Amino acid sequence: MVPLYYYLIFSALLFSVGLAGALTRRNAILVLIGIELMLNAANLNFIAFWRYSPDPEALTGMMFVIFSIAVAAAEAAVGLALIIAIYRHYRTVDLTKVDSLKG
Amino acid sequence: METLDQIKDRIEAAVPGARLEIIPNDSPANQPSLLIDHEHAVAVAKFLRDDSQLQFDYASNVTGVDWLDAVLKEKVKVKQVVEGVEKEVEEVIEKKRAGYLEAVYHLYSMELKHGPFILRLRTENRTDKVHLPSLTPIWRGAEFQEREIYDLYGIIFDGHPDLRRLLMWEGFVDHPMRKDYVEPDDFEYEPTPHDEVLERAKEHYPAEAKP
Amino acid sequence: MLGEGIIKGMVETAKNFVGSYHDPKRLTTVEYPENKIPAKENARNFPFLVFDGVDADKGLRCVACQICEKECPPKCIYIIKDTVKKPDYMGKMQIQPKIFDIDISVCMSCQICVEVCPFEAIKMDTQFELSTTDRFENLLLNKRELAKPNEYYHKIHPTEATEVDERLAAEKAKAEAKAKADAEAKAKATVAAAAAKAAPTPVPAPAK
Amino acid sequence: MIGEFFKGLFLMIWKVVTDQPDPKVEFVSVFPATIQPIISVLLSIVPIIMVFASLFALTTLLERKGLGRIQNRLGPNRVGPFGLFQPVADGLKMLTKEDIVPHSADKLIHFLAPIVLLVPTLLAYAVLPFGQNMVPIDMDAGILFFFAVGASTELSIFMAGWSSRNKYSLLGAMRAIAQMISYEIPLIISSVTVIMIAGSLSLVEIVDKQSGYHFGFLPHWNVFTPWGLAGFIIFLIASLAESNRSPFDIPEAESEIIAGHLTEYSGFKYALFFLAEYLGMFAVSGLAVTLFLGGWRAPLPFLEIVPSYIWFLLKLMGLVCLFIWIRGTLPRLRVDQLLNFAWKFMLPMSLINLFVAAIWHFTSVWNFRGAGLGRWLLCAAMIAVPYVWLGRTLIGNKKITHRTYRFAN
Amino acid sequence: MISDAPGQMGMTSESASQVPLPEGAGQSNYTVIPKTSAEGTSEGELLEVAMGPQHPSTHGVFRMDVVLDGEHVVKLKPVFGYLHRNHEQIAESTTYLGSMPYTDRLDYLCSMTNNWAYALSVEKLAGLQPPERAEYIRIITAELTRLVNHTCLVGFLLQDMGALGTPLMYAFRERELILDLFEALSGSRMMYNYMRFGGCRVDLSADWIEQAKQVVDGYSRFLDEFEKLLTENEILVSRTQGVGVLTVKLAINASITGPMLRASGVNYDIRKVDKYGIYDRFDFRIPLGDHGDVYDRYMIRVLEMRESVKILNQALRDIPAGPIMDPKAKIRGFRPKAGEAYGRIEGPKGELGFYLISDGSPNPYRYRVRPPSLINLTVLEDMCLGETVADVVIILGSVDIVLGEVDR
Amino acid sequence: MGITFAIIAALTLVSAIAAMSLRNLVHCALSLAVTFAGIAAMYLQLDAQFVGFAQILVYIGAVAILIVFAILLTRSSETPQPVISRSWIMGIVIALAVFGVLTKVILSSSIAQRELPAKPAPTVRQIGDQLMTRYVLPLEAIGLLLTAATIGAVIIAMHDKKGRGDGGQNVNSTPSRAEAHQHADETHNLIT
Repeated sequence: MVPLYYYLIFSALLFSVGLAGALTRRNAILVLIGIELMLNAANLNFIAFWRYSPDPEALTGMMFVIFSIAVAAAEAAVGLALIIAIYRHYRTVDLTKVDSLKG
Repeated sequence: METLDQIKDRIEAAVPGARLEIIPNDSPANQPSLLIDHEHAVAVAKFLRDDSQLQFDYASNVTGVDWLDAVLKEKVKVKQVVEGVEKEVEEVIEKKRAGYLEAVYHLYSMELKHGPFILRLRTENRTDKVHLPSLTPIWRGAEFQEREIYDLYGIIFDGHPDLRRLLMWEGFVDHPMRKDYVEPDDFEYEPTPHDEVLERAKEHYPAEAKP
Repeated sequence: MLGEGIIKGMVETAKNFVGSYHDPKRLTTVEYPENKIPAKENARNFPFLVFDGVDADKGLRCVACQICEKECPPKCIYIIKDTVKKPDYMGKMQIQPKIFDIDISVCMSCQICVEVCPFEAIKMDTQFELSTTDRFENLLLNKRELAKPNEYYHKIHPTEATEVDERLAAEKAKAEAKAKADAEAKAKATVAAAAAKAAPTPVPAPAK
Repeated sequence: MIGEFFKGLFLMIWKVVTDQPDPKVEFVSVFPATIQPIISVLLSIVPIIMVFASLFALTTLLERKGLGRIQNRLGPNRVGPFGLFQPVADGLKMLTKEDIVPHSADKLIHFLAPIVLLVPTLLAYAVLPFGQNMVPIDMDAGILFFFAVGASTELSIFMAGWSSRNKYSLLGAMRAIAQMISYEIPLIISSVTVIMIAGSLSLVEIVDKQSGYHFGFLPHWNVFTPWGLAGFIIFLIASLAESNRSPFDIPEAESEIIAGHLTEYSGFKYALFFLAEYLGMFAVSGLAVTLFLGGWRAPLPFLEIVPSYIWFLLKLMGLVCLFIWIRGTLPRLRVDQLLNFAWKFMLPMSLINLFVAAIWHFTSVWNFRGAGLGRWLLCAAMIAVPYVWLGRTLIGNKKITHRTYRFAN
Repeated sequence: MISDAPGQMGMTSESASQVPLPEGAGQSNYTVIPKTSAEGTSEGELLEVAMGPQHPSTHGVFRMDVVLDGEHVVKLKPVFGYLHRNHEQIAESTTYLGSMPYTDRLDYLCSMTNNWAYALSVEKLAGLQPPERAEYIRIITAELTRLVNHTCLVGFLLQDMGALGTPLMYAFRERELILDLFEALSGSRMMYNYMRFGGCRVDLSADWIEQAKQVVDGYSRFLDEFEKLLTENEILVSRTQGVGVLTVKLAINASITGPMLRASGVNYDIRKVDKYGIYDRFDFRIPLGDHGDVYDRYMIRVLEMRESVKILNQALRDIPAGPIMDPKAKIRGFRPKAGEAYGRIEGPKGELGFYLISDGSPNPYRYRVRPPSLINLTVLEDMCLGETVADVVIILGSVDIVLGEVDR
Repeated sequence: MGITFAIIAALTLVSAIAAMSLRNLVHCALSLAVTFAGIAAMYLQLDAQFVGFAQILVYIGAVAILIVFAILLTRSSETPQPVISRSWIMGIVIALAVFGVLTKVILSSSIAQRELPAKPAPTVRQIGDQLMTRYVLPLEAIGLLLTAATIGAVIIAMHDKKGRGDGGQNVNSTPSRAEAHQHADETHNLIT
């Protein structure tokens, strides 16, 4: 049987990969992808904790993940819309070049 | 519709300085045409389009004609003293005519439903002075046809919005509708075995002419 | 915009679907190699040369006048005249073509050669299954391949062929009559001359 | 051993033919216990693949024949009797054709796309009840599974279009994705009505809820209720769009963008796409049958002796024939019209339908005289009025009119 | 960028500058004006697509260089010439009669009207007058051709719209009947080569007229069926109404002719204006559209077909007996007097004209076709701007082109 | 079970790393889809069917597609940068540090050693009941959030239609063509 900490370490790894990507890549979309990865790692934690909790019938962790997925969908939609708007304006999605505040 | 002479007079009144000439047509079709000069061509065309009695708003057919250098034989009656009696004798005079390219416009009126009115423009020669004013700004319908004339005859229309080759590809050098155009020798072994192009090509490229 | 038009259209296609099973008139296609639509009498495809009698060489009506070669718009006819005269189907001495080629890969079935031929020698065939593996050699028909008997012409274009035959017969009769008249006149002249000389010679028989 | 094997096989076939529960048990028990689960799984998978692959072959033939007849042609009739072996010939042709991959294509993704399309499509069959006691997995969240795997096909179409490095392919892929996302919503919402009424996401349970007959002959199928009929039609239109069938074949619009994302595919890969598309169409029509047409249930009580899967297949083929008929009649919509139609007509209609289904559910407690008819008429009116209104205003500011023409002498 | 050399003849474009001119060719020191560069291609979101020459719905080998913003057209340049065979040069090097079969191949859907237009022009040039029966035959064949062309066009249009060939097949089913008639008359199903200067080649029989009457009767029934299938179809209506609008002013200024012009609402039909042939004897009307969009172009054609059926009924009823050739006409050795003539007819696609200059020799000195298909394409870009790719296809379909005529 | 976990974990991790490091953005997005699928498989491993399917539906069916669309619409490709730059090293170092801390915490925690309890059977009905009773307020809030996000996204991403139309018009009409049009407009009244 797979013990809980396997899942936790796996999710920590996933989180770090996402974090590393979000910190190193300069393309806004890739940063967003990194953030999605981190969110997913967190979700995985929730499910794992729910499954290994003494009372899995309570469904708390699962509910949290369901809501989190919904929020993530909203976040992705708005984030990508923003990226497209930025692209229209600056003709680039390179975050290092998008540095002026004035429209 | 007014007669060509009347129209000519009215154009001359409306466009001062226009040099017009009526070109007769001997065929039973009886469609004489009006030759106009380059400088006033656009003005004349605009007049023809906008005059309330003419309203030639529709340029049906625009085409080029290639006239080679030719020797025209003309019969002229000459008074001659033959055997002491003065007689009228027909004499053939040979006149050299320099070749030129010609653009012919067949105009109709959709408003008044009359026509055709035939307009001609001539270049000065066939080699270097081949510019004509474009009438596309007056009749949009001439756009592709003038391009075609440029492509096939080599008349350059000044003022045409988009003068490119129409039917031949870009980079093609000659103008294939000219009377002195010679088909290139390149051939595939496609045409009939008795084809003259094939024969000529075999002569020119004996190495490649193995079927 | 409530879908009535779509329903109407679907009813129409359903009608055609059902109709195609019981109404053979709707099905315009035929299953080709097994069934063929009979050729119309006027149908034309590629030209052939008509000959009379049984011998293609002898009976060829063509006299190599080369009018069709000149008039052919795509220039697919190629004729070389024979140098010697041979008797034709009428027995008259005529030049026959030494070479008569038609490149039917170039021919566009326009029938102009038929129209301009003054000798009713070239006619349009209805044969259309001419596919070959070699588009150069096998689609270049020579005199032998082009020659077809008058009976074949009668078979494919009966009305037209009858008219042509009548016309030819009339012409022949006229020619014969003329020849006869000529001969008679000649004979008379000869007779007269002979009478003058008082030594009559036999009248030469008119050709045939 | 061999005797037992044949006995088990025979028993299984007998049970399948006579619609008895657990047909696999006897046969599987013949094998050693370690491989029993594998045998059981194979027994579920192999028939699905075989039946639906041959159905695909049959449908291609049916489609060509049917279209031929609609167009007053004969259709394929050369290979075998009545052209029955035409699909075999086509398949052989596809297999032996050269597989051409464009030089600048992204080779890996170009190769993966048809597979990524086919796998989820096949997975969707896992939850469809084909007959009484014939469902590969009776999953609690069956419909959710179905839509989840259905959603992942979009990515493969994008892969195909993008990896081909062809502008037409890319346009086609973009169109396909826009269309599939738009139509997924009405598709799901119209099936939510059924879920709501049945109170379950399990397809087996949904079919069970549709058992029985009104007045002894009219089956309790959802399609015979106002919301069910409307939902069925919405579902059907949306599934036409989901499976890229005419008049929604915009991603493959031959006359506009050649073949869309399929332009650069040939040979076996093309055949895989073709297969996946048809399998997707079967799956989604199978879902429509399950949700609205009573699944494998017989239309009349005395017809219940016919095995249940026959009914399922008959209904499925009925829908497929309808699709073919539509394909033979209608021209194609334009992309913006298609999206307009999805967002301005299908979505509101499916939401209204959801509302009506709720009303239907709550009015089921009515027990006065004529309550049934009253309820029926109320719901029907609640659907018909918005339908007419939406239909009339669908075009919006564009003036679509009935025109009359002038004549000049 | 998109490659441009059609390269259908010998010289290829890259080597063109080095290729020596053929002997005697015009000394050209003209510069080839470079193709106007597509501005904006560098801009990120624009997509340049070459539609054609191997595109399923360009009706042949025709190319449109389209610049797209998403799906919307911001620039469209038609490219011609893939089928160019220098028809006019061929005609100038053959006899007057020899060009007749070539006119069949211009617009291969309406060979009869092409024949007529050419015959008409030569008759004007040579002063021939066809006898009355020939005029009737010409009108019957021309109107049957109009039926063929318009039905096929509607079929092709619906094919472009994605109707999977069903309307096209129905159109072809009816076209077959008319082609049978033409075959019985002229011997060929498409390349009729039927008209002659001063008359027609063969006479039509009483049987033929009976058969034609039946076909014409069936045609109005077919048109009813066709209209039921299409005219009210919501998809067709919403796809075509308001799409590809051509304004009246532009239509006239750009010399648009035929159904396209009348769909924009201009009452100009050469059958009525010139009254060529004996069209003034028939009772028929000219349908006119008000919007100038694709739907109007479709409907105008349907309505014109109904009018053609009317003309056909009258012509088949009234056709007199008599000769079919002007006795002055000659087949061999035809040499018109020097001069020039421009003759035109209302072809199914628009004004088809032939401009001929004779110098007294057996070959025309100048032979010019005024191709309606080509000139109607002048406004293609104007109609397509702002529309989507799908609309471009149906707008092109509604212009009704045949590439044999466009490229000549 | 261990093997399955290992396979899924390896696949997910590899694809996650690929998603963060590949040059081609579309490849990144496709690898991301694989990662999402792997995580969904993890959920199934943990007996959370509903969430697993929801993950596929939302992440692969919607988020991945959205990302792909965004990539195509922005036509973005990262400008090449030196592999080892300051920010790059910083990022990696920070990520590694975070990973180290997390691992330390996880391994030292007692919860991590917890045994697997009996398999729960959360039916969809249960989830639905919970959503409608205990979690109804968050559900409503989420609904509101989604609506707001959708509208917001549409408004942000919406083209300025008018401006673009004019731009398009300018792009295509060469001056001479415009002139021709003008002339066409000058033509007088027409017969209709």
